[in-house]
Amino acid sequence: MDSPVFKLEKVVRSRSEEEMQDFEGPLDLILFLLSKNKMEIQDISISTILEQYLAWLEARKMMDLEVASEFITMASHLMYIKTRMLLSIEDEEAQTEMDALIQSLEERRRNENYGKIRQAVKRLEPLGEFGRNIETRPPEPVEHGKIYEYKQEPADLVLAMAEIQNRAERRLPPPRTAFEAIVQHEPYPVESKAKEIVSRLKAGGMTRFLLLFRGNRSRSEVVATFLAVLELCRACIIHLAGSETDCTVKQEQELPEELKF
Amino acid sequence: MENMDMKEIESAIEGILFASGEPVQEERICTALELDKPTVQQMLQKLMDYYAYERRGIRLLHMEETWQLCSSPDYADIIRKAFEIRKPAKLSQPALEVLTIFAYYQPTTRAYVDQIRGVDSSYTVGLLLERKLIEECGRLQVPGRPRLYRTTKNFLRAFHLTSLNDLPEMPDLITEGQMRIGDNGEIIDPDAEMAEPAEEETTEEETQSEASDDMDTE
Amino acid sequence: MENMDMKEIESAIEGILFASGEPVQEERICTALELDKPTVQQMLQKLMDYYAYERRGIRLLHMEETWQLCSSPDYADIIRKAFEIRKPAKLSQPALEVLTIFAYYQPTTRAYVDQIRGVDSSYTVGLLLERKLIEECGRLQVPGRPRLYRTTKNFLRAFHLTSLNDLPEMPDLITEGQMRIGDNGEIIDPDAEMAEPAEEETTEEETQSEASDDMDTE
Repeated sequence: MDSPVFKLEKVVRSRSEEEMQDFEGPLDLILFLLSKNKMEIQDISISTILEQYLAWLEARKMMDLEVASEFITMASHLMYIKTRMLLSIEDEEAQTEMDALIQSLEERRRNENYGKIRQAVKRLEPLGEFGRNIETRPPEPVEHGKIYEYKQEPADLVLAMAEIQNRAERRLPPPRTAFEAIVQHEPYPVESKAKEIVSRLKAGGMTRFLLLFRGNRSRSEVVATFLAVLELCRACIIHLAGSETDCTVKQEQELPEELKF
Repeated sequence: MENMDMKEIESAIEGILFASGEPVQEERICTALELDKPTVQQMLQKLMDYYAYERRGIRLLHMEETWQLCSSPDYADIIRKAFEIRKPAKLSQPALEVLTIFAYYQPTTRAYVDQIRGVDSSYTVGLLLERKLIEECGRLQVPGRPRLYRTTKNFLRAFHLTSLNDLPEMPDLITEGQMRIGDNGEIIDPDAEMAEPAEEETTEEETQSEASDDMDTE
Repeated sequence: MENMDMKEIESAIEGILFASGEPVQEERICTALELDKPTVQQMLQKLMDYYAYERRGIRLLHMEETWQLCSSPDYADIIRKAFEIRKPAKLSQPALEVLTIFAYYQPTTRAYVDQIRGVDSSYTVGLLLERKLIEECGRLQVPGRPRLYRTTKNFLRAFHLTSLNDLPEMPDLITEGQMRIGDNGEIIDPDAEMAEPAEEETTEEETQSEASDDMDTE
């Protein structure tokens, strides 16, 4: 790794300038070194940072500048951590020291960023004065047609149908085919079923709803029976009472000559 | 506001008129500018003349004691054009589903759509009617006489179709022998249609003729 | 619209802007007037300059690809007096801080704002959303899929900015190698971003190369 050298003028100058300078303290210097090395705080490589930190101290000494004691202290601290790490990888104490360093670096950086944001707020805030002094106006009423322009692909229809079918399959029961018969096919005439039901009620009196289906041999016959019950109810010829599970059927009035289904 | 010159007063009035979407009472302008009515009226008139004379895109309307800015009728067509440029919309998934069912099973009823989708589609059907993507075309001759719907020309346009024959072929489409209505409004008997080679299997055809026999005879 | 002269075009644009009230896309004006973008932009700029130079009661705002008329801030007090309205409240310091973070780091998450400020910002974020100064713009593709926010057109208007490039420069902003997400959803490598000279002016560019030279040579 080629050891980068840092612009000392900047470092020196920074001490004389106002707030928020790069190397106010050792932590700032470490943060700077981290960013120059494109290193995350968590992935700190103590060797690299230490070398560069010492190089910086050395350079300052060569320029005959006074180096603040806190920078020296930090150097010894970094060296301490590195030594412990060299001695044993599993050194918990060194790890704790390292964690503490990382924590203070993060805290430092957070403060720095927050400081920058507060600076930026100061610059942005006056601009907001403009927005407090203007008014916009609502749109003029324009008549919009209700006819929308749609742009769809024919394939959208296929996809929509696939979705419908997909959902229908997931919705079992009842299967969709069960209804086909209701809507379309009527191999068992509903009318004759109705007559059958009425004559059965006449003969046997009140019965249970489910019993009406006893003996039905096909699905279409069940459907026809069911439709006949519905139609008879509608015409107030029979009356259904009770609950979902226990439902009784009784005749209310005579079956008229020409009941149309 | 004695420290304002005429031009500034005019601009201030313009600002007031602009900020209000509605007609502005002369009184308001008088109060805001601390000017008497004749002066304000004079300024308003001047502003009105300026817009008209310079043929600006804005006009000032005077209605009794109120004044209102509006866009110039000279550019009404262009303005309308600017607003009518809308990105063609996309149909929502429910709307697309309902429309698909109508497209393939037309003419058919809302009840049939509900049955296939398993949910109530009345809102969506209303929407498609309003957007002129489907239209009513008679009633089904069954109890309750439910309305029949079919797709419109607008539908064909939205999907870049020349005719319903261009509808993409649908795999496993269950045609259930429901009566259909032809383009010219005549009722197509499903059986007659079945007699054509069609995609239906023979068994299906038999069941259907059986069904219609039942209907006819009993 | 080859039969229109420049003045008529300007007026037509004024009419469109007035009628809209809301920000109008350049595209819309181009299509309505059948003019190309550079011409329309030039006309809009001319109109904007005219309002400002003549100190009219109206101003034209340019926000990204859109333009909007508003009342002139010069007459804000008079306009407020006319309608008996109060000056809108200033944003609180926390709201400004949160807004600033979103403005400079956008798109970013609330967690990032919290992290910088060291406090929970959910209330303030809600407030800025309500005021339409920020808006949601997708989710970060990390576990938990946190929402991303960015500033709105409303923000640009309120701070009189044409685009985010007009934001005041932030002092020495370190992007900290946080991954950012571009407009098209791709992840921007902060290093690569730093390497680009971006929209900086020449002097700025020089300073930067100077800085990097120092690093390399000394």
